[in-house]
Amino acid sequence: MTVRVGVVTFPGSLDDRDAMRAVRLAGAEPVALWHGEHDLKGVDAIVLPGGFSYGDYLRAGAIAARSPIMAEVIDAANGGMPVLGICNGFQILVEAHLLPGGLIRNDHGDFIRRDQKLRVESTDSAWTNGFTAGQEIVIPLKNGEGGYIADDATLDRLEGEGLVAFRYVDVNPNGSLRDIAGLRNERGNVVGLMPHPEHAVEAGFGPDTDLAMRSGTDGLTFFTSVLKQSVLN
Amino acid sequence: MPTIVVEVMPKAELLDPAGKAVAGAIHRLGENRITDVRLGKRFELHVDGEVDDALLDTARQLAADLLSNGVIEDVVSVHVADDAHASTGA
Amino acid sequence: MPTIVVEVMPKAELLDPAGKAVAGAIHRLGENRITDVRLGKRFELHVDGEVDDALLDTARQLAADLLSNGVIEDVVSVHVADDAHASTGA
Amino acid sequence: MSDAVAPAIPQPDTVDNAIATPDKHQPYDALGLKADEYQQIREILGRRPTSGELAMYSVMWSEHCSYKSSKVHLRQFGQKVSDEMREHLMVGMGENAGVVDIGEGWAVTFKIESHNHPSYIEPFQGAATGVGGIVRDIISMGARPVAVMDALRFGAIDHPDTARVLPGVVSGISFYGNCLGLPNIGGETWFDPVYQANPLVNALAVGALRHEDLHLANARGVGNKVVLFGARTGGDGIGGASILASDTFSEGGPTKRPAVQVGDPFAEKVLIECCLELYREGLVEGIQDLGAAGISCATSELASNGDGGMVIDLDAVLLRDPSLTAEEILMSESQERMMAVVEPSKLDAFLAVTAKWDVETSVLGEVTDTGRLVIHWRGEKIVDVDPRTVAVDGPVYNRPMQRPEWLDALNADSARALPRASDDSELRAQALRVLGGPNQADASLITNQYDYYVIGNTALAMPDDAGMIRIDEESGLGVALATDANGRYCQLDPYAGAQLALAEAYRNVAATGANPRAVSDCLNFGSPENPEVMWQFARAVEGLADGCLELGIPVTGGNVSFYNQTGDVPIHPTPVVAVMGVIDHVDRRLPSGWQDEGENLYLLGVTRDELDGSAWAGVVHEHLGGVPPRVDLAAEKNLAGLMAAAAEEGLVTSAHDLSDGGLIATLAEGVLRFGVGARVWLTELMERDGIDATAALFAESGARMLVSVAREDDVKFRGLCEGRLVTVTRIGVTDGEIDGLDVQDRFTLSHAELAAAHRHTLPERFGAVVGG
Ligand SMILES: Nc1ncnc2c1ncn2[C@@H]1O[C@H](COP(=O)(O)OP(=O)(O)O)[C@@H](O)[C@H]1O
Ligand SMILES: [Mg+2]
Repeated sequence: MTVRVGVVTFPGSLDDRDAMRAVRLAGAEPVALWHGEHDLKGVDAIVLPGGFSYGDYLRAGAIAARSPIMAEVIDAANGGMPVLGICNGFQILVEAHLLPGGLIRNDHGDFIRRDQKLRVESTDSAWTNGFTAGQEIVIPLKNGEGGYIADDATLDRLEGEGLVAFRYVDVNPNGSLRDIAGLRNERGNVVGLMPHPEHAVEAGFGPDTDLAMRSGTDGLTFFTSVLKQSVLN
Repeated sequence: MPTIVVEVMPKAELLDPAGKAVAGAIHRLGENRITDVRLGKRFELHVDGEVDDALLDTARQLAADLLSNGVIEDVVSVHVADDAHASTGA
Repeated sequence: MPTIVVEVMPKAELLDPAGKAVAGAIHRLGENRITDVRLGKRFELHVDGEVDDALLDTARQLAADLLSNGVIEDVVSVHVADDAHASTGA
Repeated sequence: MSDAVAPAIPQPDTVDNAIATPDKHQPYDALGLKADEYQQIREILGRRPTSGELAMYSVMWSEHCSYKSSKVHLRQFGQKVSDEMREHLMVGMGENAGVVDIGEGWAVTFKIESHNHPSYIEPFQGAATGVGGIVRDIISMGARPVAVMDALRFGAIDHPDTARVLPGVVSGISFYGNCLGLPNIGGETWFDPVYQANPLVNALAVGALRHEDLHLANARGVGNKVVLFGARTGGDGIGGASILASDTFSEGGPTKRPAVQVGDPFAEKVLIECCLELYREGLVEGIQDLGAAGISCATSELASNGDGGMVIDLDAVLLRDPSLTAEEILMSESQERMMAVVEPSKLDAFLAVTAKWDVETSVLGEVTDTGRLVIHWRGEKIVDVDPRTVAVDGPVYNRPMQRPEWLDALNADSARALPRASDDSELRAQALRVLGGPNQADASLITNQYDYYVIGNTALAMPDDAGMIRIDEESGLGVALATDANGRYCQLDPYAGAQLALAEAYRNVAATGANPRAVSDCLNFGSPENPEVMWQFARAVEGLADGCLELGIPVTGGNVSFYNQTGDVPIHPTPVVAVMGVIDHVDRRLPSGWQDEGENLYLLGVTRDELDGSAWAGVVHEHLGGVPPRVDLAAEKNLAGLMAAAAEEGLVTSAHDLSDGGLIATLAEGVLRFGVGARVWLTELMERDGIDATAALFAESGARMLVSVAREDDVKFRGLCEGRLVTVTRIGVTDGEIDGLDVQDRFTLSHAELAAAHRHTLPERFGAVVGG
């Protein structure tokens, strides 16, 4: 049975087709979901893709978090369905209170695009179980509002409970507190991160590696992880 | 046309890099009496008709639920604009 | 610590995409008495010491030169905060 | 602050009124029309124009919209064409953008346009709306936009105003392009005091479509509906239009309208998706974007290109600001709007699609066969014109031209007279200076703000020579694009300079392994009323047209920007040339730097003692004089053919063209691309080409390329060069043991030194690059 992974398109979503491609390359079936509907079309997992939903003029992700489909996504997430929020998707998860804290304008003030080294801090999630703990991966990052903030108590809790999923290595590209690049929830079904794994799934179109230009595919493991998880369930 | 003004600021205990950058720029201009800057948002909600208490309540609700994110921001004011402080709506 | 508040709004005759997006969100929530929204900035300048007229003048100057872009924005207010409306400085 | 009470809307100036008051004074001069042009309008109409008509004529007859000074020259692009050039051309000049067949049923449309003056006034919004405007041109051809590029010119890097303009422009482009979800795959960044109060912001967009999806801007089919959709019309970018209504105000004068436009990329993103769905469903007969001159332009162009008539009700235009006058509505440059011609039977389906995307839509009127464009407002007829007189048959000037008197002296002042390095340590120091020169330095500070990952089809982008996009995911078919112009060369000789710009863009595309196929250009010049500028312009166009003919690739469209000057001083002629090439499979593309050790480095082409106008002359000696490098388009063509064959056969592992900065710049970038060192020797090259070390390292002769070749392919590669008549010299090897660059028997430059020299220049002025 093929695993069906839904990718939500909001007005202003940009990386939705890329996320669909990543799902396909991982061996699952991508299913397009529309922000204005209440229909999850029976998918097994959901990706909230990158972009600038509603222009992200208010706070990134704020308006999308209140769209019709998000009511269903929130219910599904609370019921244990794997949900991955990438960049704008992460911002939406935070605005929907599925993950704690907030994402604010990068400390240097500019949009930044770079091939970013990350450390996988938690493999206990639907989207990271294919990595090894401490593994270093390179994933493209591109955002203007990627600075992760939360109060100290929250940060301490996140660390204490092992909920930091990814940390920036070598360079903190946006001023995120404690170098946090991504989080998971307690149950491990919801993961959000600023970098874009769907841009590192196909040789020739990913980040540079020591072997060949643009050949990095570290992002594929996100999507194969959820496949493994869904097949087990 | 009456206007409801909603003012939202980043929480005092949280990082505000944008405010910090502005403070840096002010200090570079040589003005050191201003020690710290915080940068928030100011919404003008233009209203068709009267602003009654019910609408003000609605505005407060919107301020809390939509216009701010309580995890990182505080609503510092919701008030009807005195004309001097409101720009005219297009 | 006294605080000078500077309020900056996009010029009324120019498009304000941010305000438009917020107005759209408010309408989708079913609130139609609010016809139009504009989204500007609110700066809090925290001051070490007294706010005298000279400093207020400086703040007005900063508001015009640094905190706003006169081509597309208007400074709608520069005033000393009454405590109720200022968030506390970190 | 404006008064809260909206000013009373003045009575419209109707056609009847115009007939009744023939002698009424009209502010035509304040709108930029000359007295004889105004007279011509009166003759066309047989009466005075209404203020609405005057608004339309004044914007449409402006230099920007009518090309009145450039038309007589631009004709060459349509005349100097061979069958070879026509072969792949589906739509040529005259439409919103040219369309080129790239095979397998796919076509590509691309165009470059300027937004120079708005970007000086308000850098962020000016540059942002520049991107927005060119992308709408691409959508209006029926294509999905797939990438953008930006060619930028700023004043001196250390001038305080550059610190205002550059960050604004770059963040504006970044904001709009990123938010639209279009990868930015390349461009240029130059600094020169000649652009001080007149930066150049040229934006390019490229789109892809299936042959059958082609759409054109025309209004055909009597009774078809004319529909305006997208953002509401507001007071943006009206500027002068407000004075039109001014004398009808009894007191208080007109509201001052801003000349700036504010962009909303989110609205445009939604508009793109909406348009593509409309095309897919076959709901559009004709379509036109709204850019400069707004509704005036869209209605008159659509009508002229179609059945010739249209009737419009201006009251149906959805307004953001209800106080706008009819003239202002006609001239508004509010962004993110499109106008479509729709069959009445398809109107409901059309409206359903726009509703799905939350795009506001209004039906303004319909197509007629009366030959008249008639516009009503408040129940009165305010415009009644032959649309061709507005959009097509505007004034045409054959402006006086004069070869500048200063040119002989400038050409005589050759860089040959400049002192050269007296020893190798001075040579080394000069190399570092050239690498750090503002125009050679690493532009990551800028390009790191651009998303090139989005859409997932970017095969090459910064810092490679050209951007490359996969068009067909199944077959791997792709296109490569590069833009170039060297204003210094154009100042020395605009004819040769334009050809060198063409040659460089062509070579950059060839360096990726793609076959160059078509050209778009953005011609940035000073005032056409200055005969010297007009001469420069004419020479540049001639050079470009002749060059394209020789290379066998057509100019498919472009843009002219005049009046680029600071006070009376014109900018250097800056004809930015964009070349598009095709590659059968993007997997075969060539990177610009070597990644493996032990490969041979070959220099292709001949190096001459050509230092006039070079980066070396500019950076080391602050000198500009002499004559530009020789143009050898036949050699460029051979080189491109060689590169395509080498890529096809997989004989080359990397390729990087030589241009400003010369060999040293190419070598340094090769090392820095992947951090693999190289050992090179110059002796053979110097002997063969009869040049000294300064020329070997810094000369900017054209038709040259540096390639790396794996040892096992050596023989085959040399054979290929021989067969294709390309001069080849082995000048070095890649070597992981070497830290940086070892120029044998002369000097070494460590990786750290190269990186520091190349990467410090922009951050020093504009702030650190994230991650260094
Ligand atoms: N420098 C040029 N080279 C070639 N074609 C040009 C040039 N300048 C303008 N054109 C062509 O003239 C036509 C009108 O240009 P323009 O007004 O920029 O188009 P649009 O109305 O789409 O903005 C277009 O087809 C354009 O491609
Ligand atoms: Mg056009």
